[in-house]
Amino acid sequence: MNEILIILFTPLLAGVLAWAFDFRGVREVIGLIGAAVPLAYLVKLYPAVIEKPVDYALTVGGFTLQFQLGTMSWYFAAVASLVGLAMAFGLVATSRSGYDWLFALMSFTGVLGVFLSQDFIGFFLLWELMTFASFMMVLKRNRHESLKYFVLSVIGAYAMLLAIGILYARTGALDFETIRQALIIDVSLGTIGKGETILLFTLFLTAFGVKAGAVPLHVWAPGAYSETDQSYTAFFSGALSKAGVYGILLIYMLMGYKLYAELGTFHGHLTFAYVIAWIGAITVVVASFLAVLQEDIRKLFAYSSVGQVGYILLAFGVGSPLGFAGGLFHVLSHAIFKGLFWLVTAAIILQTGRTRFRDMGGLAEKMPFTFAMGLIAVLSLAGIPPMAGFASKWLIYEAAIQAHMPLVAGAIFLGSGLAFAYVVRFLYGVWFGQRPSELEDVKEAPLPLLLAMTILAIPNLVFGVAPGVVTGYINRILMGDVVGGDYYRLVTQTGTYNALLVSTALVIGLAIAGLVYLYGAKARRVPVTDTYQSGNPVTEEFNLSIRRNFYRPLAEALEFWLRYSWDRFYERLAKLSEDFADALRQAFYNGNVQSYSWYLAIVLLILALWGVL
Amino acid sequence: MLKRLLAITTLIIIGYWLAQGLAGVPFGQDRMLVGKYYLEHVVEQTGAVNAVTAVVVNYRGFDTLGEVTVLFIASTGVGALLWSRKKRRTARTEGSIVLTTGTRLLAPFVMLFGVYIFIHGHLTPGGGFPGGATIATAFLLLYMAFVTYEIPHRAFEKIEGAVGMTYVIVGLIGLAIGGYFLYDWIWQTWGWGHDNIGRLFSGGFIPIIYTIIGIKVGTELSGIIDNMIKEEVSK
Amino acid sequence: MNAFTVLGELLVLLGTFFYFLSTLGLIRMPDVYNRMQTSTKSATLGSLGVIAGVGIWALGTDFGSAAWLTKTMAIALFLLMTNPISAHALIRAAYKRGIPLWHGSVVDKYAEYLEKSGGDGETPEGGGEE
Amino acid sequence: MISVYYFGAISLILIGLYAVLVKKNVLKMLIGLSIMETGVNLLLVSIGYISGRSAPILSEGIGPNQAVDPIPQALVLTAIVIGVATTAMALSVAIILYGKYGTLNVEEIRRLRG
Amino acid sequence: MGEVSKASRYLYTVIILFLIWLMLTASLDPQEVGFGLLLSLIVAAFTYEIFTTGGLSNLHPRRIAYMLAYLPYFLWAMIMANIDVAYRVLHPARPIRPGIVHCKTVLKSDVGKLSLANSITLTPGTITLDVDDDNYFIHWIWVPDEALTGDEEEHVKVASENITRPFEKFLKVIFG
Amino acid sequence: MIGINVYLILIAIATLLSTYRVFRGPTAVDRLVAVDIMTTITTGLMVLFALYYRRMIFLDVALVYALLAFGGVIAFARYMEGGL
Amino acid sequence: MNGQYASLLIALPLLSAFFVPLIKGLGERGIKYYLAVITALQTGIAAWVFQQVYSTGKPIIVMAGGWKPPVGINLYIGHFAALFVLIVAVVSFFTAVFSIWSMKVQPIDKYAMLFLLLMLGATGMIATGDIFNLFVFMEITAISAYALTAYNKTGEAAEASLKYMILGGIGSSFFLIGVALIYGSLGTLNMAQIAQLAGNMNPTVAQVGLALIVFGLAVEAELFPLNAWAPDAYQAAPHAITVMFSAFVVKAGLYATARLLYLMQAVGSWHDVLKLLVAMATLTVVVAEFAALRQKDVKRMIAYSSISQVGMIAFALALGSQAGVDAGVFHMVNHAVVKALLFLGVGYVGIKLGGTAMENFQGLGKRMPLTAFALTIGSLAAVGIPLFNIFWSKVRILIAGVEAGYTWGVALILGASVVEAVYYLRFIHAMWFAGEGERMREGLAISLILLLLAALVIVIGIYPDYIWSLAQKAGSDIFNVGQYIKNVPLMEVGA
Ligand code: NA
Ligand code: NA
Repeated sequence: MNEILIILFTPLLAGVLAWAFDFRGVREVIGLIGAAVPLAYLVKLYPAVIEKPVDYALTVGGFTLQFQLGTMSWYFAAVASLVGLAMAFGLVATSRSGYDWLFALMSFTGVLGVFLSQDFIGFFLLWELMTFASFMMVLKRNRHESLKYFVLSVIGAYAMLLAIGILYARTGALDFETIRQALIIDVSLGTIGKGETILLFTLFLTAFGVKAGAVPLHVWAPGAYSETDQSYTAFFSGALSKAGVYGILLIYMLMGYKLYAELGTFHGHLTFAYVIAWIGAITVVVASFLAVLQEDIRKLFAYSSVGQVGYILLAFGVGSPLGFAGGLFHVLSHAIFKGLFWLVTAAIILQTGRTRFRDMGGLAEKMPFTFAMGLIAVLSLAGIPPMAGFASKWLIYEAAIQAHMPLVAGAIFLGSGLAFAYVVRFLYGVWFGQRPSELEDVKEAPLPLLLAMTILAIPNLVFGVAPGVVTGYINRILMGDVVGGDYYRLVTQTGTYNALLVSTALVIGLAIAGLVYLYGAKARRVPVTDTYQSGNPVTEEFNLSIRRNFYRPLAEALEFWLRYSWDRFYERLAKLSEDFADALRQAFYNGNVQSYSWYLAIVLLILALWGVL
Repeated sequence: MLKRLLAITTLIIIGYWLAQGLAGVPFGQDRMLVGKYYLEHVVEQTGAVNAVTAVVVNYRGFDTLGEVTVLFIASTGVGALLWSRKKRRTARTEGSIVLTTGTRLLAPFVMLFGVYIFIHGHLTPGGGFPGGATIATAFLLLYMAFVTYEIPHRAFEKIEGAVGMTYVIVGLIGLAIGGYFLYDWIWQTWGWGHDNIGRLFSGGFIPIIYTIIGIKVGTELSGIIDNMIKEEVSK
Repeated sequence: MNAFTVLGELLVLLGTFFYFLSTLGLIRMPDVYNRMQTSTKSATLGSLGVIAGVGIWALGTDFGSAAWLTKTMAIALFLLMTNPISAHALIRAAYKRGIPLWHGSVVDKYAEYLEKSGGDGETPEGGGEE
Repeated sequence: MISVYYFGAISLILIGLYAVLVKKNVLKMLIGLSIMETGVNLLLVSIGYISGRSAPILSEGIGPNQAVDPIPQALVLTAIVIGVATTAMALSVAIILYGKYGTLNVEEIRRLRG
Repeated sequence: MGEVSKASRYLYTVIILFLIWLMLTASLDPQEVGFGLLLSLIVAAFTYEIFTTGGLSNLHPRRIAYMLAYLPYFLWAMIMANIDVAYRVLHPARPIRPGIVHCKTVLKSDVGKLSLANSITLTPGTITLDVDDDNYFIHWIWVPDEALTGDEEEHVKVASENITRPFEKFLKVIFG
Repeated sequence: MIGINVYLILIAIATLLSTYRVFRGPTAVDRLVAVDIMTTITTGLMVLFALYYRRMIFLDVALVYALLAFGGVIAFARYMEGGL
Repeated sequence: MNGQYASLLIALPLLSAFFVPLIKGLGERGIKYYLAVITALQTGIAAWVFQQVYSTGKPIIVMAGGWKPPVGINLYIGHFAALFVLIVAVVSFFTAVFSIWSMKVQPIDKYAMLFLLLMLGATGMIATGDIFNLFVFMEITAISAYALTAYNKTGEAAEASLKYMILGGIGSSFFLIGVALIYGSLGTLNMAQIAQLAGNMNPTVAQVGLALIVFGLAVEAELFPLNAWAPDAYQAAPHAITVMFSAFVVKAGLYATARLLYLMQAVGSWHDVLKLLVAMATLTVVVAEFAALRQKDVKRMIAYSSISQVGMIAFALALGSQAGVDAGVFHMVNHAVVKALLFLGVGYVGIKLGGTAMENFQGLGKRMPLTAFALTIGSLAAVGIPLFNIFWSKVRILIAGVEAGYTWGVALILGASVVEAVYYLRFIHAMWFAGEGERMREGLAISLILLLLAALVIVIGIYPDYIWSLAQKAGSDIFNVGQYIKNVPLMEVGA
């Protein structure tokens, strides 16, 4: 049995088995094994992959499906497998249904397949498998959101299919390597014109942008991420969205030269990369603003996820090796911290049944371990050293500065600020402050979920303290010394980040703070009902608290912009097209056979005119 | 009014187009290819002097089998659509004695003439379909004259089916004897009637098939008439 | 050119002339009843003329034979029998449909008869039952 | 110059189509269809005609070189029967329609639409 | 005449059909004649019951002789009818005075009545509109003054005299 | 020899006149009467054509035609008087 | 065994249809079982023919009457015909079994006859090698289809049948004009000979003739805007008949269009006709998908979906490339399976629950889980989800489309497919996630058929290679005209 085949299809097989033997215990064991195997085999294959790529080919329906485990696909697959394993542990706690296991693991296979495919048929097949499975996860819980996700996914998929078709028609190939070479040669041949190149780029960008949740194709993401099992969202947002990001890299790999040749540069910067960078920047800013304004923790993290993937796009859009390095690093960091976030969220929802800030508070005491995990995630996301999130963001920032893209760099800053704003609210709103009386009996999350969180928390810390481990591997992917330094130190042309130093300082600082907290004055407990403002009861209209409309002033400031909602725009578009469809069929299929005879006569007339003229 | 104008304009353009196409097929010219072959070989190959008949029944017998089927479908379809458990005629005026007596006198002649038509199909214009239609006319006249007249439709249906089967079986005998479906085994294998060309007993299986078709068409058309005239009795 | 062809041609000419006359009546007469009066007879006689003419004419040609005559006679007899029947059926249909007589008509004994005999001549209900 | 037979055939086809396109009564439309079919049949036989030749029945002194093309005539025989069959079907459908809808106006026979 | 034997009726039908066959084929080829006889026998078997009630008695020489005499008589009447028609059609004033008159017939047999009706239809200015029992209703293109009497019997007498009587003397013998 | 043209012209006129009646009506029976006349004329025409083309076999066609036309006219007539 | 015995494919349905009046005494059930037995027999013959053709790799040329083409009419049972005749027979067998249980409208004996003759018509259309014979079989198919459409004898059924008839009548008349023109120009009706001589035709005649033929066939092939009859007919026909319409009747029309199109390749205006057809096909897909979007009646919705798929097949066939034709044939097979599944399932539900309105399907997952499962598989396949059979043919079509330079067409079809995805999703949602209901008993035979078809969908989806190889052979049968001409043993006639 080939290892690649095992890596790819064990999760799917496990999913099917878990669905077939849908008994408590059995399905969980099968599912966990299925989710663990890919990681295990990836680890096992690591030495081989470092040496040279591992290949595997499969023939289906007259098409040859090629798979390859190279340095880059190993990286993406490893990230996905890590999150996938965590998801599996999470599911043990949060799900009671074989249906969930089936589709969660199916999407696992899909994601791995996308990363490992070396040709478009396999890529597309597994891409669709991944989409379909994740869609089924949403469909079970919310038809409206699933429909939105579905429609956008289908649009993306068909855009990709069309692009694949065009590429096949022009190059006669479906495998990446041949296409890449053909497109390089085509720069001199010129069979693919500028228009068609732009079309291809747009189609791929649409296809991958949807999955990555890039603005304005992001509208499905908040709903889909929140309307499913939150353990699964860890994977959905942590790993599955990376498929879109991976696609952007694919554009570079396959078409980079061709796009450069056709579109040239803009202000000394690759034009097409510029587009990607700006899409990333806009995604970061828009999603971060929207995240700040959410009242539901699921929605908050959903928007946050969108924003964070925007960072990666932005990094890739910079187009420099350092940009790629930063982006790739952020793929890992985002996967682990956002995965962690979603698992924490899963724990909160599982234990409290609440999702909105206004219903929560003071949970740190009740769920200390979960709180600790949440804290790690918050620090990592907010980009506070020495977490993995800081290292990757720092690299991205450096890359943007080096590429002389101040506005883009500004977006990174703004995004970070906003991220800080919303994680602070999460931190305080959920964990600290007054605890609603209904939440007195809340217990710590169950063990599998805690294990799941641990699986993702450890790399956050490890790669935060030793980012050089990751950058070392990324250098291998990029085939060059892009990021210098050692395990603890990152060195670029313009700066150095010593993670060990920062960590040491932080640990000392925390120790001092802890001492102060432990030995300082005790805080006085105040019941929720005791909240007064200047001696007057709080009015409903303007009740600003950390848990309720905390950022309402911001919302009011942004009122003009908030009136324009992509969501509503799409909905209106959908309604419009449905109305159009209705009008069309009522007008054309009007039931009168005489009209129908006229259609025939008109076709004859057209034929006649065509013949006569 | 506008619609009529539009229709006329459209139709004139279509007509002009068709005429243009037809201009490439000038009227009255000899452009025969397969047709010429038929004319030259029809007598020797099929024993029929009527080349049309030979084409219809023999060379293009497959079409004719299809044609028989089409009529069978129509008869079946009409029977199915107008089917009801209780049907009867609902005429309001009786035929006068002129019509009834005229029909009595004419019907036997018409039937005989129908047979004459289909039995001479290989010699004269005509054949199974006109012959069958003639026979059906006899029944039509009976229906017209007598307000209570009804064909024995159950028997007719059975005859219809049985002669249809006979047609296929004649074809299958060809397959068994000559190796080809619808092979004219009478003329080509048996050689029956070779010295009779131009007389009644010639033409291979053409008279047989035309008899089948004649009976079939006669019963089918009569059945259609029966179905269309009678109305459902709602109680 | 012989007696057969001459006679035949003459008959055909007469026949076609009566065709013309018949349809002229169809145009000139004021109502359906009178149209039938003029057209049915002439058309039938016209046909007899044409058909018999052809039969006789053929006897005088090189290709003709007695068969021509018998066949044409068969057709002629058929027309002689059927044409008045269809004329009768048509005029009866016209009357039963209630197409009024021409205003210049002088008498309608049929209407009187129908009135006297009670019904309007229609088959009593149930006439279709066996 | 187009032959009068072709002209007649095309005219019949167009007249039939005109009835289908303009007449509101289902029966008239069906008559239109029949007229069209007749036109097509006329066209077929006209195409098979060869000037100065006779019916392809090789008796009474007519040889292979004096006969017109037998094929179109054979085709027309088939086409006529098919036309009859279609008409019969159409009429029985019209009978049902009249029974169920109480009208034969096409503009009122449109429960199925959209 | 219900007592006429079936055999007689059948045979009569066969004979008539066979004669018609001979006329149609106009051939003495033994194949045709033999086959025609066979067919006549078959078709007659199905149809003799409706075809005739009188059977072979219809072939009585006297009847045939009268029939042969009737034919020229009738043809003459028919030609006269057409000259009359020609006159009415071609005359600019269109001299017509139509009406429906009532006649009675003495004929008993159905075939006789049919022949009378057909003869009337094909001859001077008359068409048989309906036949009910022995009553004939005739559309007459020129109703003479004598027929326009209020007295029903008188009317029938005049009309019959003019319309049915001339044919009846032959038809009475031929068809009874 | 008068020539077939004279006959054909007379027949053509007759056909035209009856066609006029077919279209003009005014009653359905009027049209049917005209059609009946046309069928009779056509029968004669067919017989004439048989002679013209010297094909006796065409006479059968004329008879079939006359017969079918008769059946058709009777059917319509009976339909119009409510006899179906 | 002698290849001429393939004529049994025609003889058997005919013989057995004619036999029905003689066995009326068997009663309703008896006749229904008889129907199933005959279709099973036909399947056997078709399987034998299929095996013959695919094992020898040579077409069977049935020469009716023993006349060599072009003197006689020949059947050409090549790779395409052998494959599709088998599909026709199998689907007929399934629907016959379905009819045993589903067909309630009297009279059953006539239903059985028309059923067999519909099958015969499609078989003949697919098999014939003569253009006028094609017309005859087309009419056999059409007229039995008219009758069967109206079979329920409701007002709607009659209305649908009337529409079908009028449009079909116009189409077939103009088809025949086209045939007349081609015959007038070439003096032959044999398809192989027409292909051989097409290049010498008067260009105007060829253009008009080809356009008319394609026009006539396009009505049967349900191409926009000539397809207005189709949704009504699909909706109003008895469920079993709708299955046949969608699974093979329309396919026969499509095949005929493609066959004649490629035979006439040598005609000057050929490429223009292709372009026109591509445009019509694309519009067919788009309009039908839009029309399906908000349907309240599931049967009608699936009817529109079927039309759109048919449009896609026509698109593929009109591309003028080997890849396109192969893909089109592949899609034909897949569509036959999927639509048979869907219409059977919907019909089953329609009868069980008294109608095919969308409300009846709510909670179907709980009431009739097996049927709902099968319908879900069918829906997913129809949408073109990977690992279901339609995906493969759809991809092939799209690639072939882009290759042939019709990127815009592919884009439009893909856009329309989004719409398709939406309504099928709503349908799936209605079945599984909306409504409640008591569990009902599901019949064994029909469940087996549904599961078999669903399994076929998935098996082809996972392992499309075999069917794809068949489709390629069948496709080249249509595309490779030179080979077609060579395969028909044309004899020398005339000068
Ligand atoms: Na007459
Ligand atoms: Na007449």
